[in-house]
Amino acid sequence: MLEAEGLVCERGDRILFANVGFRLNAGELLHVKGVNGSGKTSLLRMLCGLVAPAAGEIRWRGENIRKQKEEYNRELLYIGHQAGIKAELTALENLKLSCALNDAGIDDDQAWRALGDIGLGGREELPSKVLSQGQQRRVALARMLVSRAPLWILDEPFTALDVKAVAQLEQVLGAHLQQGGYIVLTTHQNFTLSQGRLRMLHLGPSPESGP
Amino acid sequence: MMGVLRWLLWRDLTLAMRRKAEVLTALFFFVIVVSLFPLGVGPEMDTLSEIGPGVLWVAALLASMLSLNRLFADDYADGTLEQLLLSSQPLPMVVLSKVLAHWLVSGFPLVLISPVLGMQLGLDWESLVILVVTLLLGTPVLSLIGAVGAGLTLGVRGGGVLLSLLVLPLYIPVLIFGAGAVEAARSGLGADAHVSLLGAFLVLALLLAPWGGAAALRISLD
Amino acid sequence: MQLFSKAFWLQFSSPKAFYPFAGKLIPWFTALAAVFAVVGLYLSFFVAPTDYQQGESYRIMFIHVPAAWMSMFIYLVMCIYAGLGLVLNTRLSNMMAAALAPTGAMFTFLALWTGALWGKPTWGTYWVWDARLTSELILLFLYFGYIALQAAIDDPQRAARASGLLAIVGVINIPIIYFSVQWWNTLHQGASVTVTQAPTMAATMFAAMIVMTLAFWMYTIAVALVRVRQLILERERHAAWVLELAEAEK
Amino acid sequence: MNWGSFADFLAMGGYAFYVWGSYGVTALFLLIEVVLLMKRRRTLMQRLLRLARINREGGYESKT
Repeated sequence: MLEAEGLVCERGDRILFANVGFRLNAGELLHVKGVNGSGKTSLLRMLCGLVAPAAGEIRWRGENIRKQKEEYNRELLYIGHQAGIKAELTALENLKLSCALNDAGIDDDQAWRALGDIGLGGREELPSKVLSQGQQRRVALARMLVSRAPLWILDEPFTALDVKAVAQLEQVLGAHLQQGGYIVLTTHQNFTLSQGRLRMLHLGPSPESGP
Repeated sequence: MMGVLRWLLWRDLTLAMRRKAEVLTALFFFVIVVSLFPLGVGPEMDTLSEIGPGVLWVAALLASMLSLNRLFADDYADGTLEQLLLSSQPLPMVVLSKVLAHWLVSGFPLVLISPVLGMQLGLDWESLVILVVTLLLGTPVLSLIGAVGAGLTLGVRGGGVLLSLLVLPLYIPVLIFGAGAVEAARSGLGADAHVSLLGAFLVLALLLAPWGGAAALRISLD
Repeated sequence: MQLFSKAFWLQFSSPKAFYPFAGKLIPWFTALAAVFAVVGLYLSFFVAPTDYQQGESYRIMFIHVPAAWMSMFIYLVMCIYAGLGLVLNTRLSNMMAAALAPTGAMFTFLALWTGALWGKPTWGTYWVWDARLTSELILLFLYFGYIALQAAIDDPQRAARASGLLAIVGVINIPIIYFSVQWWNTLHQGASVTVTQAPTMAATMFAAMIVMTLAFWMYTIAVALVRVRQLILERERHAAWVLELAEAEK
Repeated sequence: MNWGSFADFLAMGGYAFYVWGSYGVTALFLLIEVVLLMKRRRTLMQRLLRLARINREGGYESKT
C-alpha cells in the first residue's frame, strides 16, 4: 500500500500544494490531475523520493520511504518527463541498461521481445538519436513490459504516442493492475482502463472555483 | 551490486568512445598548453626544466577540469540522472563509478602522455618517474573533488565558469604536493614524503568525495 | 529560569519570531561596536608605544590581525550555521550563513589589503608569497565561490543547501590547504618572510588588538542581523505578517 | 602620549600613506557596507508595500 499524508511542496518561495494525501491499494491507479504548474511533476518526484516534502510523509508498505531508500527504489519504476534515453546508445542497449541499473537485469531475448512488442521491431540496434520522439518514448516505455517492480510512477506516459501505442499502453497498465500492481500517473489525455480501479487526485485550485 | 556499477562504467566508457571528440579534447588541451610554455618563456632548457613540474601540473589541473562540467550535465539533461538516483545502488557508489569513468577518459590519458611532455621540458629520468606516479595519484583526487563541484553547479547558469571558481581553490593542495614532488626529485631530494601525502589525499578523497557528490546531486535534483 | 528552558530558545528559530528579536538586538550590538572601536582606536594610537624597529607603521597590525582573525572566524561560524541548516533543515540557520558571507569576504579582503600596506614599509614589497597571506588569498576565493554559487541558483532553498554543502567542503579542506601552503612555503624559503610575526608584544599592544577584534566582532553581528532581517522579509514576502509589518513600518 | 602635535599624529612618523591607507580603506569598506544595507532595506520595503497594495486590491498574489 502506498500512502501519503499531509504533503506540502514548496518551490522557490511559494507553496505549490499543501495537505495532499491519498491511499493507494494493490490494483489501483491514481490519476493525478491539475492545471499546468500545479505541481503534478513535483508530486510524482516526491513519491519517488527525489524531492523531499516540506511537510508530511510518504509510506510504502507502512514505512516511510525515506527510511527504505534502495529497497524502495528496487520496487519502483519511474518514467519521467525526459525519457532517460541516451542518444548514442541503441534502443537495445538503452533498455538493457535501464533495467540493469535497477538490479533487474534482463537477457537479450527478453529485451528483443519487449522492443518487438512495443513496435520497435527492426530498429533495435539503431542509435536512439535516429529514432523519432515517439519511438524514443517507446524505448522508455518498453521497460514497463519487462519490469518486475510493483509500483509504477509515470509522468505523462501518453505524450508523443500514436493511437495504436496508446491502446497498447492502456492494455499494459490494465495488466499490471490485475497482477496487483500500483500505478500513479499524470496525463492530460483521456484513457480507459480495462482492469483495476481508478482514483483521482486534483492538485491546486479545483476547476469550479476558477483559477 | 558490482553488476550495476559495472554496467554504469560500461555505459560511460561506451558513450565516451562513441563521442571520441571529448576524450581527445582534454588530452590535446594538455599537450597544447604545455607546448605553449617554451614559446612564451624561451627555449633555454635550464629555465624550462625549472618551471617544468609546475607547468605540467597546472596544465593537468586545467585539462581535467575542462570536461568536469559534463560529468553529470548530460545525464541531467536527458533524465538519466534521475534514473541513477532511483537505482537500487547507494548513490555514493554511483558517483564513484561515474568519477572512475571520468578519470579513465580525461585523467588517465594525461598520465600516459606526461612523460613525453616532461622530456620536452628537460626533466631527467627520475623526475619523469615521479611525475607519472604523482599524476597517477593526484588526478583521481581532482576528479573526485570535481564531482562535488559538478554536482553543485548542475543546471546553474554559467555553470562551467562557476565550477572552476568553486573547485580550483580546493585543488591547491594537490598542486602543491604534485609539483613539489617532481621538483624535489629534480633537485635530488627525496620525493617520498610528497608521494605518501598525495596517497593520503587520495584515500581521504575516496572516503569523503562520493558522499559529498551524492549530497550535491540530491540537492541539485530536489 | 526562562533562559535555560529549551522552549524559550526554540521560539526564536522561526523567522517570524526571530525578526523582532533581532531588531531589538541590533542597537545594542551597534553601540557595543562603537564603544569598542573608540577604545580600541585610542589604545592603538595613543597608548601603544612606538615600535623601535618598525616605527609607526606597525600600528597597521591593530586592524590587520583582527581582520585576519575575523575572516577565519566568520568562515567557521558560517559553516556551523550551514551545517545546522543542512542537518536540521532550518531556514533561519541557512539565512544566517548567507548573511555572514559578504562581511566575511570583506574582512578577508581587508586583511589582504592591510597586509600589503604593512608589507611595503616593512619588507619593501607589497606582496610576499608568505604562507599566511597565501592562505588568506585562498580563503577569499572560497568566500567568492560561496557567494557566487548562492547568487547563481534561483531557488533560495536550493541555493542555501548547495552553498551550505560547499562551505562544509571548504572547511574540511581549509586545514589541508593551510598545511600544504605552510609546507610549500618552508620549501621555498628564499622567497618568503613571515608576515604576522609580531615584535615582542607588549601587553598594551595585545590589549589594543583584542579590543579592535571585539569591535569588528560586534560590528559583524550587527550587520549580519540587519542582513538576516532583510533575507527573512525577502523570502517570506508571501506571508501575511511580512506585508503587515511593511505597512506598519512605513 | 605618543604625539607632540596633531601634525605629528597625521604624519605617523613618515608612514602616513600606509597607516592611513589601511585604516581609511577599512573605515570606507565598513561604511559602504552599511550604506548598501540601508539602500537595500529601502528598496525592499518599497517592494513589499507594492505587494501589499496588490494583495489588498485582490490582485494576482492573493491566491497563493
